[in-house]
Order: sequence, then structure tokens, then C-alpha cells
Amino acid sequence: MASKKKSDPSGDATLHRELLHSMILQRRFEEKVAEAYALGKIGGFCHLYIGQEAVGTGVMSELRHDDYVITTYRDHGQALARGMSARSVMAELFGRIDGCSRGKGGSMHLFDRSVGFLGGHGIVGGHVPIATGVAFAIKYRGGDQCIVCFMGEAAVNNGAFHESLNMAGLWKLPVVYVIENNRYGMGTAMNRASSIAEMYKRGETYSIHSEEVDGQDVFAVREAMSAAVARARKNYEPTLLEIKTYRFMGHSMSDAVSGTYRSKAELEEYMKRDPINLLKAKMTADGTMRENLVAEIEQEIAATVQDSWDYADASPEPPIEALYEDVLVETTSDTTQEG
Amino acid sequence: MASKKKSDPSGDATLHRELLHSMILQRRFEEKVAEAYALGKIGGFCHLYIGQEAVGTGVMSELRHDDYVITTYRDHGQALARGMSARSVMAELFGRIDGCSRGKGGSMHLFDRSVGFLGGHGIVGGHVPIATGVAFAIKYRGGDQCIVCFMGEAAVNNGAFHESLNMAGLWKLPVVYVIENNRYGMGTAMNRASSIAEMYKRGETYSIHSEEVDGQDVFAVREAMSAAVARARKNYEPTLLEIKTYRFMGHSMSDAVSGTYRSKAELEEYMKRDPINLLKAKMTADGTMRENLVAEIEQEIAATVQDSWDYADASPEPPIEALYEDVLVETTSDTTQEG
Amino acid sequence: MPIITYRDALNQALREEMHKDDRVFLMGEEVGVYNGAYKVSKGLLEEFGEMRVVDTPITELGFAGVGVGAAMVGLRPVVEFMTWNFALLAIDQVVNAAAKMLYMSGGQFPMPMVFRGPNGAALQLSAQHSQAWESWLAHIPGLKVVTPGTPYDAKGLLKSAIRDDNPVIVLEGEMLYNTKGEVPEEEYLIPLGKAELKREGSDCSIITSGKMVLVAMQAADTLAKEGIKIDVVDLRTIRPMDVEAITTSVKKTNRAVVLEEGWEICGIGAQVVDYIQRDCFDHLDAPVIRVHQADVPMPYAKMLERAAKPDLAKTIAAVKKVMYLEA
Amino acid sequence: MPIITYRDALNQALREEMHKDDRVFLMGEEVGVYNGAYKVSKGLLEEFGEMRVVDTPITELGFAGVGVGAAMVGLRPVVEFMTWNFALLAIDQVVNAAAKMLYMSGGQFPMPMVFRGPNGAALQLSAQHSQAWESWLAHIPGLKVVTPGTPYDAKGLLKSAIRDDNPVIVLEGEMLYNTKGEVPEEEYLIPLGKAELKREGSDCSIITSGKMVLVAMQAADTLAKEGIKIDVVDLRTIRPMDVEAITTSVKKTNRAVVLEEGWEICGIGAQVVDYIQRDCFDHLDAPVIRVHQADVPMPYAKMLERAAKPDLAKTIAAVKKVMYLEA
Ligand SMILES: Cc1ncc(C[n+]2csc(CCOP(=O)(O)OP(=O)(O)O)c2C)c(N)n1
Ligand SMILES: Cc1ncc(C[n+]2csc(CCOP(=O)(O)OP(=O)(O)O)c2C)c(N)n1
Ligand SMILES: [Mg+2]
Ligand SMILES: [Mg+2]
Repeated sequence: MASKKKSDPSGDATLHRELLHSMILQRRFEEKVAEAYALGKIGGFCHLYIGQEAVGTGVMSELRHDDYVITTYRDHGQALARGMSARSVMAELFGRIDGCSRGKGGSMHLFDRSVGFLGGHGIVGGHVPIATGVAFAIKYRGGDQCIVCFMGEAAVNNGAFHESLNMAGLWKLPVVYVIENNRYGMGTAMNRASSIAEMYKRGETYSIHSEEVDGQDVFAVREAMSAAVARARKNYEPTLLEIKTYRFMGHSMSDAVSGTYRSKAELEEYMKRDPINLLKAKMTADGTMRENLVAEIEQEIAATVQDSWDYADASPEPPIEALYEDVLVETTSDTTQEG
Repeated sequence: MASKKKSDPSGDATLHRELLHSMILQRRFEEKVAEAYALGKIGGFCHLYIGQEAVGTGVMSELRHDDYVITTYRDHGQALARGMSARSVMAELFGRIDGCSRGKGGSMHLFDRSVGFLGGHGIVGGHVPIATGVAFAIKYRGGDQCIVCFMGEAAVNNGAFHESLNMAGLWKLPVVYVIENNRYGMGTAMNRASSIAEMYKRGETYSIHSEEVDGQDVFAVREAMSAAVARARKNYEPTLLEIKTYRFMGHSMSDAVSGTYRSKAELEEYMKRDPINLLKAKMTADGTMRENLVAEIEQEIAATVQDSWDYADASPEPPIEALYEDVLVETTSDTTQEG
Repeated sequence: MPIITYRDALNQALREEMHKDDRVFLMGEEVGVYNGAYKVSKGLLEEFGEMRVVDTPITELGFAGVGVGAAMVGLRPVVEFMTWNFALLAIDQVVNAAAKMLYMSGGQFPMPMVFRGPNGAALQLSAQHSQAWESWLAHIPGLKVVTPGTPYDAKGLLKSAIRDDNPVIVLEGEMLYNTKGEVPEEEYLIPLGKAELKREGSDCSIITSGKMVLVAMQAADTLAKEGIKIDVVDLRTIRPMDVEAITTSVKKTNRAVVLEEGWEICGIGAQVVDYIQRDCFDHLDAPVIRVHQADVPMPYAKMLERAAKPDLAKTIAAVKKVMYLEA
Repeated sequence: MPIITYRDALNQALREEMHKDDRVFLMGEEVGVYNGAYKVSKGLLEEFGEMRVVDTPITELGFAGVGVGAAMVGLRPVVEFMTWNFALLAIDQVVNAAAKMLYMSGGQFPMPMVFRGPNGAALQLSAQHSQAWESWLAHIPGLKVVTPGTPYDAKGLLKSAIRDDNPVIVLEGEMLYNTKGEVPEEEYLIPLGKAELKREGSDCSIITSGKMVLVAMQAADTLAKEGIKIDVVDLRTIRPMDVEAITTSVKKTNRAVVLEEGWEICGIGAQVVDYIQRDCFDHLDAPVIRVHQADVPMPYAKMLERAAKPDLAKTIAAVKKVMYLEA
């Protein structure tokens, strides 16, 4: 999704349509994923992004094609928002050869080199140093790209976060750390795991520009991202965004939506600020919502999602020889010249 | 060394004498250590504390016998200040059976259960979670002790620090984290390793009372410690003290005192604020310095230090059977009742 | 005798030991309010309160160290890793602190603590979540390592681990938590360091532990139908290892298969092979054969994962091979 | 041929590869201004500047991950651990990121990077600073692991490691840095995965690598005086291991001693023993004997440390034992 000038009135309608499309695609895709999981077509751990779509969409809408994205196991929505095909993602979830990671990664490990999507990582905090290294490489080469590193708020307590931000602040690296604060790390409410409530303040002690953002409002996300990306491109400056959001589903498929650690009432309260509905309301208010637009988009997406299912279902399982492939490559720097 | 009320004028002279004694003992002891190292009586890594004595002395002077201390590999001075015998420390450095760790630990791993000295640890940052666990145990039992955790300023960048302070702030644990900021981690100046200059500010983002202290002034250290200990005892509150100091020797015995990473001029500048001289001057100014006091103390200490050498030198190497001892204990909770 | 799950057996062990000794406490991610990611600690928060059932932030290095500190001053922590995969982040505390404290301090500071949690692969969790760490942990002097394969063993070994004054690693299995078995109502302990001969046979030994005990027993059942009698040695504790139990079995059967969940290179099986060749050199009728995970990171796709794991078919094939029989 | 130190050989390898390919950079603690804790990187900062010789904070987990990220987008980082003891803090990045990225991504992201530094014990550094991690690292699919024992091997293997598109672990030795040997002026590479027969003999094989190569050569010298001819197999790379070189030697000598620096349980030696018994079952005249560190954390006291370490005397005794000779 291309970045659009916010002040261009004629572009607004197109942009808003794109944003809405991106968010609804994530939602419908994951509803289908839940269906497939129930049928046993998808296995292992599977973490849905439903409720957080404005973050993924807002963030990606400010990136260029040559920027990079890295994230956690909760990666379906972001993969789609970044432009990975629904087919390759669904096929991966089904564990098939046409999956974006050839069926070897699964839900938690979506990768797509062609759009700079550096995975899906399963160790909480583990990808944060990696993001920092990508930013290092950008600066090393004198490029003007940036990398966005998504993480949950629970990862902020982890040592890897701290070590990474220290280096990013010290060396001035073009990285945007995006904390998706959905208030829970699995069954643990944030205030039971973090000694401070305002996580973004941690960034300041690493000399990193840090702020809080409303994650249900895709425009708020875009605005903060736009500034962050500019800082990265112009001065190799890192940014920390604490984006407040909420997950509408359980932590993973085995976790009840509410009950043990959060109440139904709380959930319902947060669901009033469904990011898709907020965007629709905004569009209606500012006149960028055409008649039938939603129906059109929904129809288009329904087809895309069904197609992704059919594609995945038809794709073969990886052949048994694949087991021993991709452990090591045979090449050396003398045989390859990729830079 | 017992804590003394600072407002008690008759006690002042005694207290000041004790402080001075503690600091000079550390200095002379380590000068002897350097001699022994040069003679090959001591092996391995050996990190001197010279220049930082006011921190160890000031901190320990505010502790009770039943409090705990844990520290890094730079532990000789603190061990003595905590009341470990010069004999047992020197014998340990010599690798002898009468050493405080039976000759198995060496310079970096001084331990003495009888005074709650929980080691000497060699992994930068590694003992910080351990300190936090001791504080947890104190609170678990409803005690009113505290634990002091010494570390270098370079450890503050490490993940273990961050994870520990988060738990201490979250759970309210009776621990005093003492950063001895001697401006260098090995050959790396602080500003080349940390993204912020004021390390103590990191503590604030864990809801921990944090402050900066002049580490060459033993009274400033005492004052800050006194308040920190009170917070720990009364409310199980953690404290972070960033104590500014300077090491007058190389990082370890193999490191030149100045040259590569710091200039002779800088070193000389800092040596003007030798903590021992500052204390002497203070005592002269406030009238607690008797005539001949320094000579008396020096003589006493010279004897103690020589005695520690003689004792260590006479102590046997551990017998070969000791190799396989202390790997595991044979006891279980059913056979022991220590609590 | 009551038949209960492996999960409940662990839960009973924790509950009983926490009742018996108030220095024992449990800490880890989601152990309290959530009752444990795999519900092993169900009900314990309610029963023992927040100080003894401690939910931690996602900071394995930090809370493992908190356990070490608490043990240093006489508490008896049970540190739960949600899975052992995440324990890599904490391994410095396990190896450089817990396993060495007694030695470095010249005997002054024992470490009466347990590190426990599920180890090895479950189903389709892919590379980062499907690793078996037996051999790494067994490599380290200063630790004890146990690998219970049944509910009975889980309870008895965990109780002994909690009472032991040394750092004990307990490797459980996500795929085992639902398995059932007889567990007596009266209290019992299983000694650390002793293997159990889980089945007697004279034709071939299968030496194994943990999750693979079930596979070995199935293999023994299947092979029995063909008249092949298997000695199944369940090591139970892999450090210190009961070498005598291994060599006694192999001297009887003259043939051995070593079955383990993890990777081949420097695995537990390699060490077992070494013990066998040292002590049973003149008794062996064939080289020892090992069964283990394929030497690859675990793939997600169902069939690939199946192909990667050691299983019944591979175990039976190994036994036949070591007996020079047609497969 | 010039005779230089192991340290200088490594330095040359780094310098040459950094000249050849500007994607290669070095990062770690004290590698720049300080010229390396052990001076391996002497002069490199001056020559290549701050962007390519990067001093890091003391945050092993963090900077190892920075290396992984840089490798993901095509740079070729050489990550130095001041010692491998500290790498335990970073092991999650080595094992869960570097070793698995290619596999998890279905082949999209190779990891052209090196993790290197001194491994094993030096002198009297005690328990936390004296550990040899060969067997842990060799356990992990997705890594290559090399253990150069001489200056010649150090240069040739490090250069190959840097050019390899996989994550390669280079285990050096603090005690080796000052050792000297011939290193040609013209460029050469040593292939990863191939052992070298460092000495030919017909009576007994010593299979070893890394720091222990020197000990094995001394043992061979000493034994030669008694007329005992030793085949010294230097594995050079321990993952993937050159099994053929091992078995070829043992089939010739019919006797083997496996000599390694680290602990016994699940050590490299256990794996070598397994390869030998599998493939040389009918060729062995005696059980294979292993020489390794005592199964204890490393003590500080000089004599205890000496007793704990594998050495010349223990190696000679093992050879005599495996040959059924009087010691
Ligand atoms: C190091 C590590 N410890 C524990 C886990 C298990 N785990 C997976 S997700 C998760 C909660 C993470 O919460 P948060 O960072 O807030 O992200 P969210 O799931 O809310 O998106 C936990 C504990 C893990 N994957 N890695
Ligand atoms: C995890 C780890 N990494 C590296 C080292 C090597 N090392 C020992 S001391 C030291 C510098 C520490 O500096 P600082 O924390 O400021 O303490 P100081 O030595 O100044 O007292 C380093 C890098 C180590 N011991 N542990
Ligand atoms: Mg969250
Ligand atoms: Mg310092």
C-alpha cells in the first residue's frame, strides 16, 4: 500500500478505501483461519490479530517497498497488510509447499523476502535485536530505508528489548519499534508484569523519541509512523511507538476469549472501538465513504479469502526430501554475489 | 562495621576512624595483592578496587550483620569492608584450602556465608537477578533485612539488569542496586556503551527510587545508603544508586593503567579526589583526626596485611580429593533443616 | 489404585511438597492466575497465595536468577519454564550460577531448587518451539536431570527433585501431560539416579527415557507378538546416569537400541553408546543402533514433522536391524 | 614460510576477508579501540573504521542478534564473543535465530555469518570462565562448527568460515593465541567439514581437535620414542564431522583414543565413539577410551585445575591402556 499525502483531498477517497480494504481483509482472512483451525487444516499455535488491524494497516501504509518489517508469532494480519498474498499465507498455515515459507514455518513463521517481510518469530523479544541489526545494515550501506519491529507489550520487560534499544539509541539506527500494547501477555495483564504503566517512557532512557498512539484509529497510527519514518530516513534516528490496542480473540486458539484473566464486560467495552467500525465512521463523516463501498470490498475480499483457501487446499504437502533441505546452503560468497 | 548516628558528636571520631581504617585496609591489601600477583602467587583474572574504596566502605557501614551483599569479580575491597578476614581472602587468592571459598573460587569468587557475602560473580550482569531473588526471599519470610547488589556501570546496559529491576519495582523488593560508575567497562568509556549519560534515570522507568551519589566521599555514600536501607526495611522498597567513582588501576592485572582508552592526564585529574585523602581532609577539618592516627592505622594494617600473606602462604593447596567435592551435596530437605 | 494424568501427578507432587515445606514455592509465566500454560499448577494459587505461586514477567533470565537467589538463602524454588525452548534465554543462570554456586563457594551455598517444564516437540509447533534439551543439560556437572515418562514417575521424581538439595532439572512433555497411569494415594518418592527396568526381555535392550518410554513400551508390545523379547531400560534420571542398569541389561541381551527424542550429534544416545562399548565390549553381538530426531530444525508441515520424529516404526526397524532380522 | 602466532593468523584472515568483501564486518566487546581483549583484532579499527569494527556494549544477546539481522539482509558479520562462556547469554540468538532462519523461512534467508572467540579453559580462571562448548554447538543442526588447532588451520578455517553462507562457529583457544606455526604468504582456504591426518601411525588413533591437537601431537612424539606409532586425526570441523576420516584411521589402527577439552557426558568424544562402534565394530581390538575434563566445574587452585584438565600424561596413559600395555 502506497503512502499518500494526507493533505491531498482527491487522494483521500482512494487512500481510505485502501486502508479499509486492508483492515477488512485481515479480519475476514483470520475468521477463515479460525474455521480452518477448527477443521484441523491448520495445526500448532495460531495467534489471531483480530482487533489490532489498524496498527498493521496504519504502519504499513507509511512504508516503502524497500523497507523491512519484522514481527512476532502474531503475524497474519501484518503479512497481509504488507502485501503478501493471501494465497501464500493460507498455504503456509495449511503447511503446504506453496506456502510463503514452503510449509516449514507455519503460522508463527511467515517470511517473504520479496516484500522485505523478515518473519514471524516465536521467541518473545528474540526478533528485537534482529530488527536492530537490519537497521545497522541499512546505515552500514548508507541506505535510506527503515525497519519496523512489531512486538507485544509483554516483550518490553524482556532483556532483549533493553539491549536493543540501547544500541539503537547509541548508534542512531533507522528502526521504528512498535509496541502493540493490547494489555495482555497471554493471561497476564500488563500491570501484573510491568513496573510502569507507560511503557513508552522506557524508550526515553535510551535517548529514543518515544510516544503513545491510539491503535484503534488508523489515522493516528499513520501520523505517528509518518514522523517516525521521516526521522529514520533523514537522520538514522530510532523511534519507539507504544500503540494502544486490544485483541478481540484469545491469546491463541486454545485460549478462551474471556473468563480467566479478563472479563466479558471489559472485552465488550473495548470492542466498541473496533478499528474497522471507527474507520467506517470516519469515512462516513468526512464523505469518503461511497454507497455500496463496504459491500463491494466485502465481496472482493470474500472471493480473495475463499480463493486462498482453495489454493492452499490444492497445494501439495512438501515432499519428504524437503525435510533435509534448507538446513544449510551450499553456496559461499565466492559463488554468490547477492548484496 | 556498625552503623552510627551521624548526629552523635562523641561517636563521630570512632566512626571516622573505622571508616578510614576500612578504606586504608582495602588499599594496602590490594597493593599487596598486586605484589603477590607479580610473583605468581595469585593467578587468573584479578581486578583491583583501588580508588573505589569509599563506595564499599560507605555502603557496608550502613548495613546490619544479617543483611546480604552480592557483587562482581571486583570484590576484594567489598569483602574486606564487609568484615571478611584478610586471611581468608588472601588465602583464597593464593588458591589455598583456608581460603574463603576453599581455593576453588579465586579472586572473582569470594564467598562468606558467615557475613552474608554471596559472592563474587564473573558474568557481567549475572548476579543482578540473583540479588533480586535474595530480596524476594527476605520479603517471602517477612524479614526486615536488605541486600546490596554492586555492579559496574557497564552492567546497566545488560538485559539481566533490566529484567531484575522490573521485578524489583513490580513486586517491591528490599534491594539496593549500587552502580559503581567508574566510567569504564574494561576499555570502553561509558558514553561509547550507553545511550544515556545518567544511568540512574533508567531506574525511574521501573518505579524505583533512583539517585546519583558522589562515590569519592564516603559520607555522601553513607547518606544515600542510609535512606535506601530505610526504604528497604520499612516498605520493601528498592533503590538504585548510581555512585560516581573511578578506578585508579587497570581493569585487571593485564591491563595498563592508562594509555589506550584513557589518558594519563585524566587519570591524574581523578586521582586528585582519592577517597582516602578526602576522608583525611574532612577529618582534619572537623577535628576528628587525632595526631598519629593515620600512622597508627597504617601500622595496624601493615601487620594485618602481612599476616594475611603469611597465613595464605602457609596454607596448603586443596588436596586432590577436593576436585570432586562440592559438585553436589548429599543432603535433602529431609536430612537438613536449615531455613 | 487411582488412574490419573501425568499433569495431575505433577500437580499432586507440587501441592504435597508445598504443604510439607513452606520454603517451597513455584514461579514462572502464567503459573498463577492462568493455572499454568498447560494447567500443571491448577488450583495452587488459590491454595497457597501470591507469594508462593508467583506469576512472572516474560523474563526467563531474570526469574531463573531470582530462583537462584532465593535458593542461595534457603528457600526451595520450583522455577517453571513455559517450555524448555525459552530456557535458552535463562541458560546462563542454570549453568553459570545454579550449577556452579556450590563449587565456586567451596561448599557454602547449596542450590535446593528445581527447574522444570515441558521439553521437546509437541505437534506442529515448528523449529523454535520443538527442541529437546536432555543432552545439553546432562553435559553440565553440578546439575541433576530427570526425565519422567509416566504419571507415577512424574510424581515420584518431582517430589524427590524438590527435596533434593541440588539444582534438579525436570524435563516433562507437553504430549505426556494428558497420558494416564496408576498413581498410589499414599506418599512415595523415586530415588534420583536410578533407572527402572520397565519390561524384561532377553533378545534386545531398548535404553530410553522421558517421552520415548511410551514408544519403547509399544515397540516391546508389538515385537512380543513376533516372539521378540525386549528389555526396556527407562533411565528416569539422565544425570547422574545409572550405568549399571544399562550394562546389566546389555550383558544379558547382547544387543541394544538407544532411543531418544532429541538430535543425534552428542545426544544422550551417544553417551549411552559409550558406556555400553566400554563395559560390554565383549558382550555385544552387533553395533548399538540409535533412534533419534532427524538432524534438522523441526518443520511445521505435518508429514515432515512426522518424518523428523523418532517413532514406533523407526524403533521397531532399529531393533530388527540390531538383531539382523528382515524388516 | 613465515612463522606467526595463531593470533596473527586470525588477524590476517580477518583483514584479508575484510579487504576482499566490504560486506564483512567485525563486532563485539573491545574489538575496536582496545584491539580485542586478546588482541586478535589489532589494527583493524584503524584500517577499516568504526562502521566495520564495532565496539559493542556488554550485551551478548543483543549484539549477537544484531549480527543475525545484518546477515539476514546480506551483510557478513563476524561476531566476536570475548569468550564463549559469555555466549551462553546469546545462545538463543545462535540456536533459535541463526541456526533456524534458513529452515523456518523455507530457504529464503541464509545466514552468512561467523560467531567466534576463545573457548575452553585458560589458566586459573575458575568455573564461570573455563568452559568448552564444542558439544553443545555441534548438537545443533543449521550450524557449522570449526575448531582450529594451529595457526595454519586458524587462518584457513576462519577465511572459509567467513565466506561460507551458513552460520559458522569458530572455537579458538586463549591458550593457543601465542602458539606459533608456519603460515604461507599466499592465500589459501581450508575446506569446512574435512579432517586432517596430522600424523601417520599404525598402532593407535588419537581423534581430537582444537586445543587438544597440540597435546595429541606431543603424545605422539613421546610415544614414538617408545616405538608406538600414532595416527593423529584432527577433526578440524566438528560439525559436519568427517566420519570417513575417523573410520579410515581406526580401521587401520584398530584402536582409538578420543581426546577432547570439555566435559565427558554427551561430549564430542561420545559422538566419535558412536561413529566408531557403528562402522568399525569388527575392527576394534579394544574399547575406545576417552580423555576429557574431569566432570566438575573448573576449580581455581592451580593443582586442582591441572588435575581437572585433559593433558599429555592422561593421553599417554589412555593410549597405553587401549593397547593393553603397562603404563
Ligand atoms: C521467551 C519466551 N517466553 C515465553 C513464550 C510464550 N509466550 C508466547 S506469546 C506470550 C505472551 C506475549 O505477550 P505480548 O508480548 O504482549 O504479545 P501478544 O501476544 O499480546 O501479542 C508468551 C508468554 C515465548 N514464546 N517466548
Ligand atoms: C557477560 C560478560 N561479558 C563480558 C565479560 C568480560 N568482562 C569482564 S569485566 C568487563 C567490564 C565490566 O565493566 P563494568 O560493569 O563497568 O565494571 P568494572 O569492571 O568497571 O568494575 C567485561 C567486558 C564478562 N565477564 N561477562
Ligand atoms: Mg500483549
Ligand atoms: Mg566500570
